[in-house]
Amino acid sequence: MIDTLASAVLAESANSPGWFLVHAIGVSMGIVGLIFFLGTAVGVVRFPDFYTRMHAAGKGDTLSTMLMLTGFGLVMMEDFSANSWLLLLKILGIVLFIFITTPTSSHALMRAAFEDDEMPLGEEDLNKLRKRRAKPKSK
Amino acid sequence: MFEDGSIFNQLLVERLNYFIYVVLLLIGLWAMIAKNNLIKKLIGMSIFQTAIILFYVSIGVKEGATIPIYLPEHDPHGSHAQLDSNHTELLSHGA
Amino acid sequence: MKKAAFILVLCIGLLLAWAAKDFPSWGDPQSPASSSPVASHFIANTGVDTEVPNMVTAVLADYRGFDTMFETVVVFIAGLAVFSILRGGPKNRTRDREFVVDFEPDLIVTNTVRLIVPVIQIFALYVLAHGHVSPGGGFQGGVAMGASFILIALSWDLKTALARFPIERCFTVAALGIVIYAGIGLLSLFLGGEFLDYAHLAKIFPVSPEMARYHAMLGVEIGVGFTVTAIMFALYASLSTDGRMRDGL
Amino acid sequence: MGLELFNTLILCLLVVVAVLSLWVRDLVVSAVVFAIYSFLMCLLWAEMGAVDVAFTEATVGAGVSTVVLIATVFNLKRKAKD
Repeated sequence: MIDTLASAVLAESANSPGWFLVHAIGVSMGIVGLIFFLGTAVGVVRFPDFYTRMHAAGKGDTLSTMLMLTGFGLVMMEDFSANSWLLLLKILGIVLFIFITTPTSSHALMRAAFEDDEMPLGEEDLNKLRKRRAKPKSK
Repeated sequence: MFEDGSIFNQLLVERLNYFIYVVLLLIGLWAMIAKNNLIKKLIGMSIFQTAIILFYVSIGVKEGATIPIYLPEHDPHGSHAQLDSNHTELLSHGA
Repeated sequence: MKKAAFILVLCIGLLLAWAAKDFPSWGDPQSPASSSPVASHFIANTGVDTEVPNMVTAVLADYRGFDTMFETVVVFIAGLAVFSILRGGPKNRTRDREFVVDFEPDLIVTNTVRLIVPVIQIFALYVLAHGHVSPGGGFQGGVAMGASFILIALSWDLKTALARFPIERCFTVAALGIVIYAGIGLLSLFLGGEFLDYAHLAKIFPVSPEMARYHAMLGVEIGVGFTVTAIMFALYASLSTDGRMRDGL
Repeated sequence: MGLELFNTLILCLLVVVAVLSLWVRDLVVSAVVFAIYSFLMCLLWAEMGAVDVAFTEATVGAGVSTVVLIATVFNLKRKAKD
């Protein structure tokens, strides 16, 4: 998988020499973003209560989206022409927008849950949950 | 089951868009008839509507075509006469 | 009832699937829809007739302008109907509402909204005005503009949003949008053309007939944008408060 | 090939999400799942090249209609019987 990606990067930067490093940084930022996104998805499914789930969703989603978009912007850089810079600038604008809005939306969701008397899990609930999760394994 | 010319191949592989449009249309129609809740009926109607638009877009889509916006290099005036004779020229430009 | 519906739906589905196998395969450039003379005419002549790069906008606002005008009227009537039906109900009917909203506007949310609402509104205007050369147009820009007011109502409360855009003014603005649209059509009628035949506007404006169509399309999109903005906000305000315009979401 | 795979994936997800939005009893969940349906539809249309339709679906379908649906459910019973 890494081989195919590396060859894709090489083929990509063959027609614009000198940009190999920038494209490689862009692709690796995209890969790191995807890994964080996987972590977000796993966290949303596996965490026990609402607050921890929103913790995973809010943080991981913001970081992974920002990384992927910035990586995309770097991959799209071909030269120093005005068009390239404009594209990068637009993508950075989207990154800024996401950086502002996504944490706010997860904060609003958390606050709504708090107002709705959604309680975080206490020690006893966690112990119960551990027992319930341990049972199928012992079978 | 999926050999050339069988109905499964024709529907599920070559014409998946049309098959999904039929399925979505039926889901929407069933929701509109059988659900009692009005919000569910509304969602069913929206699914029905998007299924019909999916059908329209699916019969209009072309392999390897661009989006229906002239790019600067297309220059509608210069290529007018040529486009009249063979309009697919314009649309076979992109990926 | 449900069984009868299921059997009916299944029969229709079998018929449709039987018909679906005769459709042209996906992406076929020689399919009847793609090779019809109408499609080739629009693809070849849009740029020559109207100077508009985006064919969809040209077809929507110029070639089929009459259609779009009454689509705008339909949006207006839908908003008016929702408003009238909800406003006209019995005053003190009982509701079993399960949500109770009684908390202060949140500081973080309101400050973020203060930051991004201008951005959303400028983006909406960009989408509206740039609909000729990129995807977008009156409907999309109007919806984005209406969504910015809905965002204000969601983050503070409905009263704050209604202070900026009162519900009476919503319908004035919506009607104004239709008047702009129909006015451009009537202007071209009085200048000797047909209704919504924008090329005749070149007689009073110092532009070529093609550019007259280009700019008239922009005016028409602005009319659509007015109507859609106002109706989207009026729909939200009516539906979230059950027509009373207070105690909203 | 890549686009066809993408197309097939979205088409299959569409059916799943459409059934799910009608299946769940909670109407707020139903509205949110319907927003996912609209977003998938938007992706499909952007991929097919119908950019204006995709833009309309993104703003109207996934944006405002979800808000309006939830605002309507706010005044109704949240749980549906079917």
